[in-house]
Amino acid sequence: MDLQLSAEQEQLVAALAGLYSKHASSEAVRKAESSDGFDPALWGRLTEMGLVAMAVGEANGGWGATTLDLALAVEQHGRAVGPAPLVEAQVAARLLDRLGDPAVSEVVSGERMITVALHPAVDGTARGVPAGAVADAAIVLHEGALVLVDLDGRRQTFENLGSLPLADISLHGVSPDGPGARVLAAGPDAGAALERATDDWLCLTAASLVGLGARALEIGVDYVKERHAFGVPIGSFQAVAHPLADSATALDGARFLALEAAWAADEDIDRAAELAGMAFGFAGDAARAVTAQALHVHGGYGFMMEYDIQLYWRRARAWTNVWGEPSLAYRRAAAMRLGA
Amino acid sequence: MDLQLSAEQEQLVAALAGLYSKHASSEAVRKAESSDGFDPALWGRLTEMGLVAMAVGEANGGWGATTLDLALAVEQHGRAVGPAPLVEAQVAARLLDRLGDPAVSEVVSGERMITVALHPAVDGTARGVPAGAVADAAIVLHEGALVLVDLDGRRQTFENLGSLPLADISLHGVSPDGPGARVLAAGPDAGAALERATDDWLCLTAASLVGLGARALEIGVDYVKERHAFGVPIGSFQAVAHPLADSATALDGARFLALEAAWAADEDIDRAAELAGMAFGFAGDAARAVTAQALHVHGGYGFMMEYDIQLYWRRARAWTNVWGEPSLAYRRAAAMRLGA
Amino acid sequence: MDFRLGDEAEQLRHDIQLFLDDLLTDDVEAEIYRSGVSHHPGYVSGMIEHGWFAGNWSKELGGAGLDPTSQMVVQEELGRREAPMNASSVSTMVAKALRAHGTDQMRSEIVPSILRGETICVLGFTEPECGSDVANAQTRAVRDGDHWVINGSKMFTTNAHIGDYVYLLTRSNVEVSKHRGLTTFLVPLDDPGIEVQAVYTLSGERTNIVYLNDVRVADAARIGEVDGGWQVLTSSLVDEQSASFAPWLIRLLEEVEAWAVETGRHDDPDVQERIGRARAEAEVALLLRRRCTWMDEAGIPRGIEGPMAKLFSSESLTRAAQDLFDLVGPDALRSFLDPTAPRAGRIEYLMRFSLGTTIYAGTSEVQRTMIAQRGLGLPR
Amino acid sequence: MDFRLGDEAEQLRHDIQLFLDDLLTDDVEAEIYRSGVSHHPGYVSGMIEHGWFAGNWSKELGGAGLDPTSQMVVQEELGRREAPMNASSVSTMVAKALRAHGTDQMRSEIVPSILRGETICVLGFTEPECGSDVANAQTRAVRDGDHWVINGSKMFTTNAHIGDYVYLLTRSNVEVSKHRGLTTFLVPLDDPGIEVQAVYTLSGERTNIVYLNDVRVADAARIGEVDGGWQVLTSSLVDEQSASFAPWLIRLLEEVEAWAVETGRHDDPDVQERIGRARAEAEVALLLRRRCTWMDEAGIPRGIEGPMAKLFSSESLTRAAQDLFDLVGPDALRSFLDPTAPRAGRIEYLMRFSLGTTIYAGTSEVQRTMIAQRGLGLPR
Repeated sequence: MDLQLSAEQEQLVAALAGLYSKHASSEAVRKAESSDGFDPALWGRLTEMGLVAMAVGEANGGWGATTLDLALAVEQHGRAVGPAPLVEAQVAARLLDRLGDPAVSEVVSGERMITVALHPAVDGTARGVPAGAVADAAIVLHEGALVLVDLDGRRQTFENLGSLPLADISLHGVSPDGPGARVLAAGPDAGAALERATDDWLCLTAASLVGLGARALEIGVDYVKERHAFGVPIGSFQAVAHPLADSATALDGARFLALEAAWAADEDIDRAAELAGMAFGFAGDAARAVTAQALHVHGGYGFMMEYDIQLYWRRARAWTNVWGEPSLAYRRAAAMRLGA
Repeated sequence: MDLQLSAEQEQLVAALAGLYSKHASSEAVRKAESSDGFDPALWGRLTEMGLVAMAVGEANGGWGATTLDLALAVEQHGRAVGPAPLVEAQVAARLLDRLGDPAVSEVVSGERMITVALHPAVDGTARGVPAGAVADAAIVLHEGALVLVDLDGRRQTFENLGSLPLADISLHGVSPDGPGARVLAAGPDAGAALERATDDWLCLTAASLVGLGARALEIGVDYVKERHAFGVPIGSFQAVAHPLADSATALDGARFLALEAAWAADEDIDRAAELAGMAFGFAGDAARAVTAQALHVHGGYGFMMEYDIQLYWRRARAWTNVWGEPSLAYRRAAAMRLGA
Repeated sequence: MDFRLGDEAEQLRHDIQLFLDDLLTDDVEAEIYRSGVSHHPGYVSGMIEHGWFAGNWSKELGGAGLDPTSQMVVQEELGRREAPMNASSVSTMVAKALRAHGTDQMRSEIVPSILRGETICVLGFTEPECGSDVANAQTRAVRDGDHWVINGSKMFTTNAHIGDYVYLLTRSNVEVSKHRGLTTFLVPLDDPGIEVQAVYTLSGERTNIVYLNDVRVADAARIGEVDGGWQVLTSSLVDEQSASFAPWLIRLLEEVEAWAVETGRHDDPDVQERIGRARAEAEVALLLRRRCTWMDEAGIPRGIEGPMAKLFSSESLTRAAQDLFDLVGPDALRSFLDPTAPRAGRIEYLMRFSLGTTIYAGTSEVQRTMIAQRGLGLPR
Repeated sequence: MDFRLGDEAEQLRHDIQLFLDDLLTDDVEAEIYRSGVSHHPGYVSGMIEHGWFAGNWSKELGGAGLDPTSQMVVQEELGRREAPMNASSVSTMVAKALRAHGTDQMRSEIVPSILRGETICVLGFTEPECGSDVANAQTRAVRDGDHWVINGSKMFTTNAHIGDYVYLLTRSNVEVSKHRGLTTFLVPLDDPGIEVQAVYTLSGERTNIVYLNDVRVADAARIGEVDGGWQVLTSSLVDEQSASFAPWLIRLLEEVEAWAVETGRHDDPDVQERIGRARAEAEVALLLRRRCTWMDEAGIPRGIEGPMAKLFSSESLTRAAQDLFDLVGPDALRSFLDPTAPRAGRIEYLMRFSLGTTIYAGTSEVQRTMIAQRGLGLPR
């Protein structure tokens, strides 16, 4: 067993930590909230640095990074609650890469942002598609086929708890050979490809949630060390300290579970998909708990928009509901395990 | 709104508190554990005092007590974790009373102990029937009919977590007109009668669980006031005190909810059955939480058979699983509410 | 025992429901939410017209003279419908303190004006550096002849930007123990030394921070004795000690139940289990609050029943809001008032709202400590 | 990163499984459970034969010379199968302290005897009046020439009724602060001043209370310096600081999964959700413990990783045991070894067992305080 990152991984993490601290401050995150939760400047830097290209295999012009590398990258993204749909772009890029679709080159070059609808369209609409508000195109399972569809004129955005670039995508009038749409896969392959993309999304979102949670814990811990009540720092009260200790423990565990899930995907280990579901469920639970606690220990300030902790709480709840709640991921994992 | 007990109710409660403190000490409870969790002497006193007869209407020779009176009585029973199947005997007596069956007179006189199987028999066996190990007869829903069946030769007892007088009852060879069996109701009436008895059982068991939980809380609170660690009473630590405060609050609430459910049954209020399910679920959750906490704050002593708190913890878990876990009671209540 | 509230109270509930149905159209609800201020002229005038404003004040004093049960029913319905009552509730709470401890001028002019809905008062207890430990207030009041000079700042002074007076807790004496050096004042908010700065919260409500810079007030603005502020404060906070969020939990459940029926999910066991649990907790929250009212009516002095009602109702609301938000699934993310949101997004709003309830009016930790020490007799 | 443990360790796991399959027949398991003692001659001789007894001791010292990963795999499998290891584990833990701090005679005679499985040692730290606060031990040791006279009592001295020695923490000096006045001894349990009284626990295990009444031991029975007992103790408790109950949680899950498949309930979403959550927690518990081993192997000094592994594994075991017990329903009530019980009642047993795990080897509260203060840097 070896839990040490490689030198290259350490470099990647350090480079990203630097990028996010410069270009995704909480001011930037707040500013992006009024424009679909998207910061085009940050997105430009991320694509320039190759954060999407890394997800694509070398054969298709990408960097051929491992899932583990991606997980380490999005962990940093999560720490900053970065206002850009990095996970979705990476997951879609992997999907295009696997299907060998020519659009992959536009994704590698940064020309187009492509996302993926995590659930099949129902009655011609894919609801709540992540990055749907800002992507150029989306991959949607529609009437049994996996379709790449241009989003101009097809999206309806909506305000949401996490200030995320979500949108409902209408597939009305899409025809396989019509303009702005292309069938990527059909039949059982289509469903299987979406399932695989969902595993990727669960695994990478788990890693982002770990980063988010870890930063929220730091914010909470810093606050309770400084804030005094009844003549002592409030962090000395067991009612404050003990839940934070539980969260620190859960987050350490969530991190290893998410990284194990990523590693298992790279190594093509049987349990990889099961681990992805478990990792999402557990990281989701941990991120929700720690953001709620860290917010609560701020007292009235936790409830103020001016303090950063609410940014973390809102995204922890939103990221864990874009696909579905943690308990659904546990069901998914156990169904695989129990062969049901 | 009036939350005051009547003078008669106060008297009943005081009389029972006296009876249990004399005749259901923890020594008596422990002694009964080796004989199917049943103390015949206690049972004799309870029937003498009319604790079963009170459940039967005056028309059938009983005392015609209200469900609320029964709830107040079994609350005291729960406080003592009394080693006798009082709730089941009362529920069965009410059922016989409602059906106008002649066996009700034997129950009122104390000649026979009759219990009820909370779930229909499956493949000719009623599993885990409460009081099945010690009752003379049981009312069982068997092949669509509600049958009163003598238990001699039909029961298989088993050791169990709560040291309760549970048994599996075999209906093999029972015929409606054969010896030792009688059909009480058939068709839709049979199922409806069992449902109603289940509501009674849920409501009264909720009240017992409230009594159990309240006594467990006292045991825990007394211990943490006395026990010192690091130079102070352990009850001064927030990690000890705050969960007990939550439990005290939940138990107060559980008590009013159980009593409201009993009152609603008496007043024939629409929500009565729904309230019974909610009361069982909530009292069950509260009793489980408080017994687990009170046990835990005893440190190593909580884990010793010699200390009383384990008697409470085991029964809290057992009473909340004889019919089914609290969440199933919530489902039952909501299904009624939502009309599903 | 009788769990019925009585025909009179239920008739009153019906009447209030009609009033609120009429007042709180979708547009008015949206307007109130967007303003961030829980105040509305139609609400104030309607409540006064119906005689429900300051409901528990005797008729002689200009109130409605409602008995405790009726007043509780009013509170239950206002909460369940999230009526724009904050400015009025706080003002009447201040009026109560003024009646008990204020000057003749306060009692004869300001109190009646509050009861006519013409004067708004806000609370100035909490400070940026002290929340739960209210007695640690640092805002200084220094005597200068028959005036006082006040410097400091107050936090979470909701409605200060529309209010007339702030009920201010100050430190008047630094040479005695913290509870003994406090004095309270009623300070006009239009004083040039006062600056009100907006603070926005997660539930969309606007609150404020108030800076006091050499604010000069006459000694006639003082409420109660010099250095007697703690007594004034504790007697006026009694109401807050039975704050209950049960009505909000019930509103949440009504929305989620409607969602379940609309989507046909109401026969899913998971949906039933989660709604059933929350319904049980809502009933308990309601009963714990009603117990306080019953005790008031029966003349039984309350101990920790108020804290229990506050603690349980806020914790159960928070639990249920998170759980039922999840139950609704990805659609639950859609914001309050977004046209695509299920149940107009009220479930999303209530989840945000719930977070504050375990903090204000005494945090859950403060309530648990009170219950442990005063209720269970656990050592400090 | 690589989450594989390696072929060697996995081969070892396989070998241990075969050994335990062979040893732990239903009858033997029943016999061990009914005895209340986690000790079995066949277990001891088999472990010695295979070279797994005192696995992490170097070969020169008479151990198996297993690397940390291999030793961890041994522990994982012994725990998962609930091997009767308690007497052996405690004895080798004491042997480690004797090697580090004991007299020449202890090192040359008692330690080898422990490693041959011939001598059993038990722990005598906890007292009736002090649990978490071990340093507050009141059992008195008074010097009398080249002897000591010991009076007091020790609690939870598991195996004292079959043991040879008790590793005893005493108060040798009452004039210094509590951590500085402690001395440890290795006291023969057949001393006439020692009385061992049985204490039965909720999990069916027998433990003991040991009374010491004018027990006279030679100064040669002393371990470490006079008044230096705290140092001796803390160095020998390191092992306990990475105690993990993950293997028991995995065993529980294996039983519940088998139940779900046998009863056809494995496609019920509720069953899947609850098993899935517990499986995730089991994986986390395993990983937190494995991290400690990886740090040991990589030579990275541990901070609060041991407490995290202990805290999480015991809390998740307790949570899962209660939840999965419920999932199995009324049948889960049937006792361990009752012939009518599902999965032979092991789920019932594990629920009782789980309760103790959040208490011994440092309560969850003690672990949380360590993590908060040492890990997060929160103030005392």
